[in-house]
Amino acid sequence: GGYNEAASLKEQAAKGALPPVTNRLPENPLVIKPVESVGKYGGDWKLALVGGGSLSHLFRYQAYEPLVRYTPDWSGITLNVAEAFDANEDATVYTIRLRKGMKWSDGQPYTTADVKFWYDTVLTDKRVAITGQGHWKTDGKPAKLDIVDEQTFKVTFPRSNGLFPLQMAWSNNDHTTRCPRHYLEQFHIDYNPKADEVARQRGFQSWIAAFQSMAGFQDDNSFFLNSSAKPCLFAWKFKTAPGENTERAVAERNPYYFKVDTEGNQLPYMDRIVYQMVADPQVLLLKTMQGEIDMMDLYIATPNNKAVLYDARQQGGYDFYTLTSTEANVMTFIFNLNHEDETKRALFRNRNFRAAMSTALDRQTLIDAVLVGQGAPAQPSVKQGDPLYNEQLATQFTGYDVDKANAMLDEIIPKRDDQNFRLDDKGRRLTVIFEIDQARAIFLDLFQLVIPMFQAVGIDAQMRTMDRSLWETRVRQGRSFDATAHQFGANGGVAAMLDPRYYAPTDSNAFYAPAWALWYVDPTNANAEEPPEETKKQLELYNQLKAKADKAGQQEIMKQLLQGAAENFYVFGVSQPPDSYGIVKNEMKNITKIMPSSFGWPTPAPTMPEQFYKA
Amino acid sequence: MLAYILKRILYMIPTLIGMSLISFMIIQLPPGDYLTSMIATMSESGQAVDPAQIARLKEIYGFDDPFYIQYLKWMWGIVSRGDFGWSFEWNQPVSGLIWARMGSTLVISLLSLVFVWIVALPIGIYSAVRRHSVGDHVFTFLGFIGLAIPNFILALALMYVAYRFLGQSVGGLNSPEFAEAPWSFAKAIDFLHHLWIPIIIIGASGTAALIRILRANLTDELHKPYVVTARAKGLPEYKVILKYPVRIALNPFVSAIGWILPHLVSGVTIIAIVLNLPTAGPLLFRALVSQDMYLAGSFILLLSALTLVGVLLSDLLLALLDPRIRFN
Amino acid sequence: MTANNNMSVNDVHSQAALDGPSISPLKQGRTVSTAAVGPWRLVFGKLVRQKVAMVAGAIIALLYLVAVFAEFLAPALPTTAKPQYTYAPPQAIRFFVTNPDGTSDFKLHVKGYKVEIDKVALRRTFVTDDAKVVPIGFFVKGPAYKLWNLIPSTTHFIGPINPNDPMYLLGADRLGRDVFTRLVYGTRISMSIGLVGVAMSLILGVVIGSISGFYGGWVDTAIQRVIEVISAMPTIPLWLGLAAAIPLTWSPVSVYFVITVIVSLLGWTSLAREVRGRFLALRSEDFVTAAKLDGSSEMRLIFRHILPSLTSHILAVVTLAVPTMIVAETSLSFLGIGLKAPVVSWGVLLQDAQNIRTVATAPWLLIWPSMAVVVAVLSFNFFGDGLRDAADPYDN
Amino acid sequence: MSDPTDDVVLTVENLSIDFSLRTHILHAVEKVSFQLRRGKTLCLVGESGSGKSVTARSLLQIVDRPGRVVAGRIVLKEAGGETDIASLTPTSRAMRAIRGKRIGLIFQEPMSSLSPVHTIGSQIVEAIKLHSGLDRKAARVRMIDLLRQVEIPNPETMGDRYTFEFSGGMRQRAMIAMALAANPDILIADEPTTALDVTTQAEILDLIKRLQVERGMAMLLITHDMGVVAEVADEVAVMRFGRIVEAGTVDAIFHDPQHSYTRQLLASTVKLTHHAELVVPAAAASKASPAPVLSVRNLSKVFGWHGTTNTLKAVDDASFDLYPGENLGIVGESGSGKTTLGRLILRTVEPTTGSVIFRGKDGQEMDVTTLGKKDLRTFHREVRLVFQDPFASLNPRMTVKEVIGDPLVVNGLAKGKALEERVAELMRLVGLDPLAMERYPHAFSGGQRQRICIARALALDPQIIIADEATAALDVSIRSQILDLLLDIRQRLGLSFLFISHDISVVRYFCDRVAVMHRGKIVELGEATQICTAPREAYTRSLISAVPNPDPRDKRLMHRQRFVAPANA
Ligand SMILES: Nc1ncnc2c1ncn2[C@@H]1O[C@H](COP(=O)(O)OP(=O)(O)OP(=O)(O)O)[C@@H](O)[C@H]1O
Ligand SMILES: Nc1ncnc2c1ncn2[C@@H]1O[C@H](COP(=O)(O)OP(=O)(O)OP(=O)(O)O)[C@@H](O)[C@H]1O
Ligand SMILES: [Mg+2]
Ligand SMILES: [Mg+2]
Repeated sequence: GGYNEAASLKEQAAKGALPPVTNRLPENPLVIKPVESVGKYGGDWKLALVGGGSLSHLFRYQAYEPLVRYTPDWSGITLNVAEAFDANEDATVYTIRLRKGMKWSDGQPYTTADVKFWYDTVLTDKRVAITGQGHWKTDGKPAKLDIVDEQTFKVTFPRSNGLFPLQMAWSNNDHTTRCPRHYLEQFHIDYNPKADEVARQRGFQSWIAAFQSMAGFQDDNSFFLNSSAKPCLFAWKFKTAPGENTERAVAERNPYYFKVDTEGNQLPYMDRIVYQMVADPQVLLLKTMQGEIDMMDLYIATPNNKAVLYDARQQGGYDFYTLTSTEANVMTFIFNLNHEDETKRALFRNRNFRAAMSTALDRQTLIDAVLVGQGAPAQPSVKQGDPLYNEQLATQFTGYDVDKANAMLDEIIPKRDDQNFRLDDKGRRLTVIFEIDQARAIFLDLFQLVIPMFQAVGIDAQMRTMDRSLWETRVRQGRSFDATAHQFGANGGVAAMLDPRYYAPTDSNAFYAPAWALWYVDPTNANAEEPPEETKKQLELYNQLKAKADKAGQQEIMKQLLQGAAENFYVFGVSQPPDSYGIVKNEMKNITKIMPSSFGWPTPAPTMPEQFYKA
Repeated sequence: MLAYILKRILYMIPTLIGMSLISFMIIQLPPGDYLTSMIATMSESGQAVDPAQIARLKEIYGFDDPFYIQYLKWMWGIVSRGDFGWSFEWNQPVSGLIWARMGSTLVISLLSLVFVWIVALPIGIYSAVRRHSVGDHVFTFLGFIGLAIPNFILALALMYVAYRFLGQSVGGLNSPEFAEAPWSFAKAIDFLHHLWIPIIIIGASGTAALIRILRANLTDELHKPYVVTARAKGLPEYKVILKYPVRIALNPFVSAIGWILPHLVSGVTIIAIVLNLPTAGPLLFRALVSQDMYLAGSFILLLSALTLVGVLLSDLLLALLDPRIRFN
Repeated sequence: MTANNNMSVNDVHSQAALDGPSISPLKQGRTVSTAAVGPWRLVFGKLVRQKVAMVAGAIIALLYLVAVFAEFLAPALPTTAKPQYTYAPPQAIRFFVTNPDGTSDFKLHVKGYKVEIDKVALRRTFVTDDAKVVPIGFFVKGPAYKLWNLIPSTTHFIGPINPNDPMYLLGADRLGRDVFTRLVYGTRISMSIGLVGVAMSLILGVVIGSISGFYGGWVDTAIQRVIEVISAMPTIPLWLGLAAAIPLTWSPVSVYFVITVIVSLLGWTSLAREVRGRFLALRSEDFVTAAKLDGSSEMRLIFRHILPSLTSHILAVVTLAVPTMIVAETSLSFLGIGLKAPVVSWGVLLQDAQNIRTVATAPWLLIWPSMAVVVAVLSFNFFGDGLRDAADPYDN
Repeated sequence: MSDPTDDVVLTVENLSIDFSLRTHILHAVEKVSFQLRRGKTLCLVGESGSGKSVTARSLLQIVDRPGRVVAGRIVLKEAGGETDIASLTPTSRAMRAIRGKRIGLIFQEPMSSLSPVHTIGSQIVEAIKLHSGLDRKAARVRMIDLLRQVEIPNPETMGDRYTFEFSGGMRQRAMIAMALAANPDILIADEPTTALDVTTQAEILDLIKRLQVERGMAMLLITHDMGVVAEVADEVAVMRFGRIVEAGTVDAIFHDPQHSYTRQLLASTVKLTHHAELVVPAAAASKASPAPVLSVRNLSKVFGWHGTTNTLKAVDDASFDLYPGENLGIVGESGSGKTTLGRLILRTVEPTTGSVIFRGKDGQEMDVTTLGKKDLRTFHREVRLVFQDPFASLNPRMTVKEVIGDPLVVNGLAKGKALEERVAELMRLVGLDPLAMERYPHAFSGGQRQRICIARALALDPQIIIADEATAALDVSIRSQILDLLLDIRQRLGLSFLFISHDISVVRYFCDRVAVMHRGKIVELGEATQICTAPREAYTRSLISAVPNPDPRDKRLMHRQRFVAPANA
């Protein structure tokens, strides 16, 4: 059919520098229905990144092209790179078909060979030892990959893996669409015997380091680093990648992008994405107020900043969009149930202790002071209105009652010292140090108010703030912290099943029980600890959930899991997260005005930035 | 003289070794290494981490070597190949990153130095000559206000002013529209528009100290007999002061020039973060926070080495200016 | 014969005294006294005559009084947050209330607020409510505290007569805490902790600089190299490294204290260089040789004979270093390695104010702590200036 | 000569200068009047601190800060009339035109009066260019010419040298060249020869005289050396306590003094031309052949790096003995190594070669050059030094009580009340009022300071005192009193003096034997009277002949012999 393209591309095609658009598009391009209207070509999407370590946020703007992607409302998934994505009855065999004639951004064909290359060199190559992609494994073993033809491949699991499609759509979870064989071959010893030499020329110690770095799968941040030479399938590809310049990064339209709008215009509409690297969020805030940013929510959209952003709408030429919260709670209090200290461990594992602490919180005050009254007292849970809502989980122990909290604590740790602080079983003052990542400003504010509340019931609660990386080291890898606070998790729908961190310790994000999570992943690990029966039951339920292929079945088990979570009461929280916001320039069109806020559903990528345009 | 320079250069070698060792030690002080923060980020996005793989990565990065082996490897790379190591965070050789930022750092440092001198010299001279006059008190007061207001607060306030009342694009050294443009007159003007805030802020804290020291030194010199001699020749007053006591009172500043670089880099880091300046400070700060050890270590080493050179240069300059030192 | 000789000397002496250079008193009626005055009396006398220095000294004394009696002087507690008053602007103290019949009475008070919540902009807007009179008084009952963590009391120097009424003389912060109270409490930490570091780097700088300059030779060369290494090192990596290396169980105040101490262990170099330079010049002075010939030990030479010549310089350095430490604390807080909440210091207050929201809509959060720092810094400097001028016996 | 008033170039009338001090107003100069005439020299003599320098400075309006001209006129004759300098603003153009151009000033302290960071030549060139409008090249030629005139050797190269590369005498001469740069009508020379030995002094006086004759310059010469006055003055004004107590022709002042102070000055001067009469070396009298208390053998000191050509033999193979109760004088040219010799004996400067044997009270001998730190300290208790510069040797931050008491304290000899009493006793001994013990050094006059130093030297009851120019800074009357005091103390305490001086009359008065030093070597050693009256060595003869005679009717300097050193000595 007659496809249309951007003027600049048309020019190049006319000159012969590019093949004609029909040849660049796959035989069956993905047709996108614009949110409002068919747009026009041109313009830059001006964005910013704060700090060097936040490159993973690029997945939100530029790099969400999995085989299947989430729908804009996060109710499920829809086809994207894949033309077809089929599962068998018991979710053990998946058959996936790619688009014929689909090409990388340098014009090379994208085929099952690329998938196979990834499978061989990344997923299963022990030398390279790149981690992750757990959804490709059951019982720690990778699924089997069968290449049927250039476009078709089969993934076979030994055991049912019903969450596989949902997880494939999770942000950054789909390596298969980001591993250009023809480019990466040169760095791998199996494909290029001189790979070591190539590596050394580029300053690497060995081909392994070079391959890891060039593939960029070892961690979220490095995928984009210095990546302008790496072909991709995204709507925009880097011309100046982060790292090649430490001040700004620029991505330009991909002439081979595989999507068109309903009128046959090749997407994306906008010419470029321009990122400024900003060191401090306050500068970004000013830049936003000045109108230098087109659409953003990260870093700036805090409750505290809303007032100034609101006042500057005129000058900045922007307005707000709504981000519905997907997090389980504004802030979750986490006690270390696997504490090294025996006395503390026993105490923290006591459900009544946690319940008493929860009862000691005056949630309404916290909500009024920090959230400007937005929010409602709740524990980390699925939100009201969601089919999975569990009232007990959401509301138990949210009533503020100092006397009751004291009475509950008196049953467990009645003794007090001369300053009226409670003593633990060993006669030591019960000091609970909450270790907090200092970048989370809202936590710091909440804790300033929370600490006196805990002290009022005789607990010597203290807060230590620290840099993010130190916090990661201490809390995620350590066993010696008393307690911490965190957010995320999920409050409903698909997300709750994919990220049940506060309902069962399924992965290392379950800070309250790192040793149990480890046991779940790898029972043989030296640091793993066998969880108690009721937790084992939760984990078993999650295994069952993963094996279910149908949505109804998954929901049924999830309900049981949530009820178990209510009984276990691992963690407690403050409030249901209020909706957040972002700013978008008035000239930006085809923007979805209400969308979830999440990393897994990489806001706003599933609302299809390729069809954004500037009026 | 030549012997003296040679001797000083020889002395620099052990000093540099000491510095490299200390820089390496400092960056190893925090628990963990780059790998731990990398693993942390990996887990953040829900990836499970296999301990065996961690061990492999450690080996590849050389993190399981003992401290001194890592240090020696690093030093050997620098000495034998000029290779300062690998930046984990930026996935690049360290040297490219550093040199890119060093230029702007030096430019900003030098410009603010010039600014500070231009402002502080006349004021310092005035304050010394008219000690305890109203003008002296006013300048002292203003200078100290600059010293007392934390410069990041000043930076923020000035940026807000620039945004609110001047409608200027804030932060960085160029407006977005000029970021990719080649150098032109308009770009230079835009550059200057961005430069005044950092220069004023860096200057604000520096001038007070300079004024004070100059005032003190000059007060000591003003009543020396050789000044009266100059006056007795019939020289006009301004010449008397500029040619004789000021010349001598400046010596301590000349000898301090060499030490300015580390102060500027440390002092300016915060401002650079707030103002989003592409200088060494923020990059060094990031590298430290993320434990990007070779980047951080090389930065520290390079700054120290530059300082040493600066110290040598300023000592030589001083000898050039003050014959008493030259001939001792 | 001997007596005779002595006599003649004394004769001339007394004759000279009789017929000395002519002098007259400064003012009519004032007696002329050239009698000896003790050194400290002299310094003090000169200091008193410098008005600026005296005012500065009085302010420093006042600041320390505030630091000592913070609990009593503050109208509230630094941690008490009232969500309904987040970002409440400062109130003016008023003296008269108008009665319904038109007469006015003297009554110390502030006006209450009318509060509205703006759900879209996510903020509370405050309007002064003229109808709401919040009477305030001195020595009022308020929230309970323990003075110096020992003496329980509820009496506050100033406060609203009804403890539940809002009184925010300098406004409220983003959690509805009283800025005035926090400023008063902040004085305590800000004016004390840095001093230890100052003292330490002072002692180290003086001692090491003295030794380097006094002995010269290889001792000097070695010390100079050490100084080079230390002072060429940027400080930020050090702070960060140390901050991460200190055990977490330590309280924030002690962590900060330790970092301060360690950094002052490295912060002596500039003073040492200056002291050394002066020593190099002074050690060959005749009066030092004279003291050596008198049998003074090296320690005595250094500390009794040479160092006093540096007092003015050292005094200046100290008075500069104290405020520098106060300012440094705020910068460190900014980097997240200084003091941290819930500790209250001026630096922490400024760190809290370090955002556009405050600059744009709540400038009082920025202005008052900045003012406190500025006033302290200026006071220290003017006082130091005065002290230095006064300590110089040869300055007129 | 024609009408004397025609010759007057400057008239000072009733000049009064006040210093407003902390406690009182000091009238440093009161109602001073004098006139300067073309080609004539007016000498201003008087007690130290009598206001001579202040008067001189007021002529150029450069009196130090608290000082102020409160009354009087300073009238300068100009081509078209008269200018009252006292009424000009110090920074005005008119005043600047007078400075340097009309009135040249040679400062009292040549050491610090020149900028340390500019070459001597450039400082002179600046003065030339300022008033003559010559270009740089021409100014430089003139500068070299000036330096040659003031007898600086190699003026072409020396002009590019810095102050510290010049010896004291050369600096003084450079200062003179600068003052003469713009051909002033009036030259004010403020003690231009205090720091110099008699030979150098004589040469400088010669030079000034010659220039004065050549240019018809009027000169105001300030000095406390009555010999110099007698040699060069036409008129003399005697100052005391800020007032001119007597003025007249040089002949009238010397031969018909009216005021008691003038007479006292002259009497002291005459007294110092003879050897002290009542002195019999106590030890020498009692013992036939006493063992020397100090034996110096082959002592040498080389300054500069070894092995390079840049070395200087400051002391060259010096040997002598000092007997108990003896006063040994050391005289010689400036820079001949006198101070260095004294310091070598005390080892505040380490000798290069040679030995110093000291015999203690118990008769035990020790070689000072090999002593350890501890023994050296004991040695320093027995051999004390009075420094050449009393002010510099007093710690400005210590009271006199602390200064004098310090040796007692560190040697653990006295404490508290006892210390105070001992200090008071010492002060009384040197004729100071013990009430002043809490004062700082700057509150004393030069003579009193010198006496403080002597008291400190005496505090430990030493055997030897090395007195380095202990009376150089004093006017004659005070000087003679101090010398008498020392003689008296020697007699009572039985100690020996090593008396270093450039003032031959003082040496003759005070010493038993004299050693003459020249370029580090002791060239002659003998009885004081013999050296002063019948010197054997050529150098000594020239030295003695350069001593100015305090009698204007017998100007000896005219007949002095120049000593030409053997080449490369
Ligand atoms: N800056 C000053 N402040 C206070 N008093 C001063 C100052 N300068 C000079 N005087 C005093 O003025 C008086 C005269 O000093 P002047 O220097 O004229 O003495 P002089 O006659 O030159 O003595 P000398 O022979 O020692 O050089 C002295 O009593 C001195 O103490
Ligand atoms: N520390 C030193 N370094 C180098 N040369 C020195 C040093 N001290 C003295 N001299 C030189 O040694 C020589 C003798 O100096 P000294 O001070 O002993 O002379 P002096 O006889 O005491 O002279 P004056 O009569 O001027 O006091 C001089 O030429 C001097 O320049
Ligand atoms: Mg004088
Ligand atoms: Mg001498």
